[in-house]
Amino acid sequence: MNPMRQLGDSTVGRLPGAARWPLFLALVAMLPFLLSDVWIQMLFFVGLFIVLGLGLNVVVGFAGLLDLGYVAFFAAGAYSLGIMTSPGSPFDLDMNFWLVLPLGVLIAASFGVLLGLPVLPLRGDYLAIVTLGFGEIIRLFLVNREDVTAGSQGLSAIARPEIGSFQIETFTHWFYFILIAAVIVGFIASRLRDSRIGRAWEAIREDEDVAAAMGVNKVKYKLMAFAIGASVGGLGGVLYASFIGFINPAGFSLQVSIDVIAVVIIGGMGSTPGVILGSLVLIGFPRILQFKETADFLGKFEWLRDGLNGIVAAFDTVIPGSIGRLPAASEWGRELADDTRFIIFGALLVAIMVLRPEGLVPSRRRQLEFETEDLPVPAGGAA
Amino acid sequence: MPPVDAPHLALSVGFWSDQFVNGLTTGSLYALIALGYTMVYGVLKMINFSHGEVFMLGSFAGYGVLAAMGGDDISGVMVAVTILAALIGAMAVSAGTAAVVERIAYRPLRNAPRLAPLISAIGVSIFLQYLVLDQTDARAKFYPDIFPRGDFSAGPFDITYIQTFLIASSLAMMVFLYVIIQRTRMGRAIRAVAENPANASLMGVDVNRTIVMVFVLGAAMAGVAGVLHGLFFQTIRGSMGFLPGIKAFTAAVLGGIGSIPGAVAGGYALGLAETVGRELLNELPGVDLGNQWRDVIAFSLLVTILIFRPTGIFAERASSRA
Amino acid sequence: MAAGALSVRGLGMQFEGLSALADVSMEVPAGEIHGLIGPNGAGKTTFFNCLTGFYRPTAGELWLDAQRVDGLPTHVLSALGVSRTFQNIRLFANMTAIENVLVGSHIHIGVGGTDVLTARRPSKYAALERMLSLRGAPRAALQGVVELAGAVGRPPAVRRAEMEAVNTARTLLGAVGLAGKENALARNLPYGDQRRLEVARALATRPGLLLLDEPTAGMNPQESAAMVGLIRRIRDQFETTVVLIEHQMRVVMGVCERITVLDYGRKIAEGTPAEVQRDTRVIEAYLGTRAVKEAGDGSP
Amino acid sequence: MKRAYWSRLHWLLAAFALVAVVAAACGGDDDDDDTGGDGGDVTYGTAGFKVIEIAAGAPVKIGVSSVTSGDLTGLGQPIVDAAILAGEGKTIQGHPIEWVVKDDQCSPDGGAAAANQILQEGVVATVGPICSGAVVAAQPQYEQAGVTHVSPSSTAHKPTFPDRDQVFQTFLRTTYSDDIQGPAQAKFAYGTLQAKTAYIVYDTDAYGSGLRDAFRKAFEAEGGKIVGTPEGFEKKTTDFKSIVTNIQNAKPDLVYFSGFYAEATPFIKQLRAENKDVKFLSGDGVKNDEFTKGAGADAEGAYLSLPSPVYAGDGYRSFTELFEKATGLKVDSSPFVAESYDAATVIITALEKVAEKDGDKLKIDLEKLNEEIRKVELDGAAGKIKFDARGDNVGGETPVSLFVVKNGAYEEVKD
Repeated sequence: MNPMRQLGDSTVGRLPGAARWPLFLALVAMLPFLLSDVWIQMLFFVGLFIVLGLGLNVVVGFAGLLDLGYVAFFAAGAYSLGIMTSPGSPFDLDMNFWLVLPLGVLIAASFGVLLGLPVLPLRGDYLAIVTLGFGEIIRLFLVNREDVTAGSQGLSAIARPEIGSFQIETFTHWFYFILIAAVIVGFIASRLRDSRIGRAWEAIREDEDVAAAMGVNKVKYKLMAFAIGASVGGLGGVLYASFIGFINPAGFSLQVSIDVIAVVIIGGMGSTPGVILGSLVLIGFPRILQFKETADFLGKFEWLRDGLNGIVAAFDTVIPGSIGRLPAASEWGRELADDTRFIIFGALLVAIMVLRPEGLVPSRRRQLEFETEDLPVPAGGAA
Repeated sequence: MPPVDAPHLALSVGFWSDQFVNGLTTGSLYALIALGYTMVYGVLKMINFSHGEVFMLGSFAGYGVLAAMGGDDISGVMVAVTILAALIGAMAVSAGTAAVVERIAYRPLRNAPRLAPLISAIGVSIFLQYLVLDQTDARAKFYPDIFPRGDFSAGPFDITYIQTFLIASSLAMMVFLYVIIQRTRMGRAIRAVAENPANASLMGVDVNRTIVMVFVLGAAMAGVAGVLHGLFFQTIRGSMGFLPGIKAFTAAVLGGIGSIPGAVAGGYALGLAETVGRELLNELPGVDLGNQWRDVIAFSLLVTILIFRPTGIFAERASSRA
Repeated sequence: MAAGALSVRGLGMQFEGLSALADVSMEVPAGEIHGLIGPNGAGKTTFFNCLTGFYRPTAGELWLDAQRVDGLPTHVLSALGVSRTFQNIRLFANMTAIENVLVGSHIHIGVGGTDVLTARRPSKYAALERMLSLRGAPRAALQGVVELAGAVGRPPAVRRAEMEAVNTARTLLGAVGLAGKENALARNLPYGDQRRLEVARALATRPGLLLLDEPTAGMNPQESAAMVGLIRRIRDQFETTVVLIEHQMRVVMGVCERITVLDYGRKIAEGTPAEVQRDTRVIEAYLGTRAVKEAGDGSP
Repeated sequence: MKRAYWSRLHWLLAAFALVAVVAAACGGDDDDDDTGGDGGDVTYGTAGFKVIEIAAGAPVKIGVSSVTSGDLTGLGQPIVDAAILAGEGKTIQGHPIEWVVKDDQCSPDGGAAAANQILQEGVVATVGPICSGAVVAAQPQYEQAGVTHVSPSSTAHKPTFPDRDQVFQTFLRTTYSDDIQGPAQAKFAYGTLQAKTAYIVYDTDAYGSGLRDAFRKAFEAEGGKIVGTPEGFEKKTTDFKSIVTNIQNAKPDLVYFSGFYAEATPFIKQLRAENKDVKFLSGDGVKNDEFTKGAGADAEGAYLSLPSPVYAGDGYRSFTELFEKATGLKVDSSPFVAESYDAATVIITALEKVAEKDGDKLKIDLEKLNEEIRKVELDGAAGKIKFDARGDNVGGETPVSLFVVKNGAYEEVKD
């Protein structure tokens, strides 16, 4: 949390804190031994959105820039890999995954810089709308420049990574791959936050005029945040394209941007545990609802359904035909995961903003542990 | 898709005048919706992202009224009566929704950081859209085809009755709104709050009530736009709000957000840019933009304007950008 | 940074036809404590905003030592040694005291970041120029990458720079009397401490010219007296020129070596405290029709 | 020292960028065109066929991958219902049939996720996915698991002509691909309708752009000419005025619409408001009752094709009765339901032959099941069914039928 934690004087500070992450990661790394493929695949998507969320968190959480066009960078990464490796691509370059990975990240980053350069002097909501427009332009470009992107027909048989003769192929392999990516991105993000750069971002977020008066180059640091966010988006795109093996423009709609934003916001802006929780709730949970295990579990609540239907029936006799019956309890998960999911999702965004704008797991306010003879540290409320 | 027919089109006067009328028609709708954005922004400095959904609800409300009053079987004088009823119904539903949304999702956030209401608005937008999609099984609904067909000719211009009705009624609504803002007590209150809420409240203006009125007026305009959209294009569906919403926002920005005449001018400008503008681009050598690039034009315009002239192309004074 | 001399030549600032400053000229030699006084709305804060690049003056020139600086972006002015505090305290409320000061020392924590000094004064077509400035992009990008790599990799040089900055920040906090409050959130500090924290943050930029906007506003006489002492000490210890806006005449007369008086955006008098006190136009401006109102308001 | 280090890095980056640019430029001009429609030499990938054992009394599971949420529920749910109808009252050697329905959201990652969930439950075969995007994303998984999947509605070129070298052995479809419908439409337009020039309006999605390509190629091969710029539109578009004005200007003999009824309805209304004469031709995405109902008088005289023979056989009649009774929906208003019923029937028919009793257990060899499904020949609800080596349906002799709207109803056109 604090700029200096690893710097010299505070290794004694909080060992349990330092041990928390390795412990958590070790537990997560055991999951493939406990869960079936369906769950691991779900966890891959959760991991993917954690990566994307951590990237966007740099932009939204650290620097306070609302980016509604994050999907553009995700698409830049995915299509870099698609165009350069798919045999169906109009260029048919048949390049290696490991070569395209940095290239895709670089391309996405340059997209970020190119977009950021002119728009970053804009403030808050204007920036949000410009990025939203940019995201849509990119999608329309993917759809309509068929000579470059193969259009809506999409690109399939996209390259998968190999390490020597070992192919990353099964869901479990991919799970570890995305886990490593998330750890790297998380590490970079936390290092940046605890640096001079992170402080500059925070100052800009708090009051950008004053930050400038203190010598912080607003445009430069906003651009940096944007470029970092875009690179991570690009990384996510490359991984996604390779995992799924097939991409078409329909997968790069505004909805992706909104999902990632929601992951960041619902968990708590600026907070890494928040991103993890947000991704689990928004990306994992709707999928889990459709699982057989969930249906089996809910099936045990048939009695509850009978009871509720009894009440419904009572109403029905008063006003005939007014309300329908509840479906079988084992179907509840699926019903909820259908359209209701988005209705709940929308309501959740509003509720979070109104009731708990700092998110479910807010980033804990930095409490510096300098070894000074100390005033009691004021109770740190989150921003 | 590569160009097919190299020298683009043998263009006639009739072609351009037709495209001009198309642009005006679409532009009228953008303008009507843009009013809601611009008023809310003028007063709260907030982008009401859910405004497109309010427009969509208006369209469905109008459909409900028309269907209830006989649908395709309406004829004669009843056509005028039903359309009027549909317009009123749509205004009521849109305005009511906006008032409720304001109370629940925006008012508690009035002093929150700027991004909070925007995100809340996105939430409302998703909520309303999927609520309607769920209720309609995501199917399109078709407005009854009751409007008399035929057209007026004036010089090179051919304007169908419905286009005339659409342009005329949207202009009427805009004038009506302008009069309310400029000439009534409520309008003065709105302008006072837009200028400075704290001062307005000191001078005895009920700020909360005024803000609700702003939402209600803007939503009523969107409701009218919803019915006109239904009557003209005939297809409506739960997901119809997003694109006109974002384009109307573009129109509002184009005209200088916060300014009511600006929103109207911006609406027409965007409508024309998408139709006449695209064809003009196609006149350039080597350019061949199909209809699919239309949204790209709108979005590029949005991005460009926001970058180079965030006060709008019609705004003469630099003010409302905070 | 050594104290800087400020030279203002015919400065003017117009807002949509409203003239906030007109033809203001003044010279502040290096190392002077200079007062800027005048009734409410005289244009004092506007003057500061022009000096720090918050506004771009519509007329006139600003010179810092031998360099013309009007129209430069805020962060460049800061790098050139212009620093300020704010009338209505503007701290980074959710950061701790020491973090606030560390932001002040931002450009002095060494990794890259020298590009600020080469920035040009922008013309009317700022947006277009930003696009054209792409020529410098490779260098800027490289610098950015270096800086990012430094932050992520945290090599010894960066650690050292950070540690130095932290030590300096502690010293500064001590100097303004905030020792021991490093970890308090800025918004939780008492009012007087917030004012002092703003001064410490401004000092962290190592200014040659320090602009203090009503540093004693809202303070009781004892606190004010302490602030006066602090201002003198700052000038001597940190070798900086000080320009301060002040309403409390006792403070102004006690600490300032020379004073400039503004009224309705124009300079109406300049001189030593004694000279200014005798000036009829100053007396008129203060004791004229608006004197009653001034008194009623207290110091805003 | 520092300086030297950075300048070296600088060069490295520059070289890297150069490589990328050159690589991109080199790859630019070789264009592989595999659009040939021959089903000739086909090599299969390696499918991971297994033998599945089903315990006494346990159900035989069949997957259904379709859309059951969002914008396309109206398309996806009837397809699910129709597939399930095919198993009504049937058992596989006494074992009941259980349907494992999963929502693939019509998207690539949805398709892959649904495939995984379906496969986890130990299905022997799957109906779907119904969207080509989901099919292409899910094919590798089904192939790996050796589970045959029969799509009732994926008409794109790609599923049976994949980007990779080998064809997917486990994929089949009961509908006809765009490669059959497009040329038939072109032949009809140029020959029967005597249209020498055509104007193309298409949905920019996979279906619309795929069919557009098939039609355009065939129409130009026939000798016809595409006039004007092909105009694309996004789904949910309602404003076609500008396109209509361009059509008026280009004066084509025929307007070819490649898309769905939801957009075709406002389009034809806006077209007919300006132009009563130009011929209108479209495909299976438009031909249903919603279109004639929504467009009313303006739909009169519109030509529509279906990639299946005219529904007339006994299979169709019995299915119609069954479907309409079960769901309350009209068969004509829900595209691909008959194909879905057929896909399920094909699977069940083959299962009945392949399933072997092993004590009180049931053994199903997925490889044999695949072979058997490929061999199936059937008079289905949507016509004759027979698969070629790629998995395309080649059963119908005239697989594409054409209709004209007359008095609000579809009337078949014979050439």
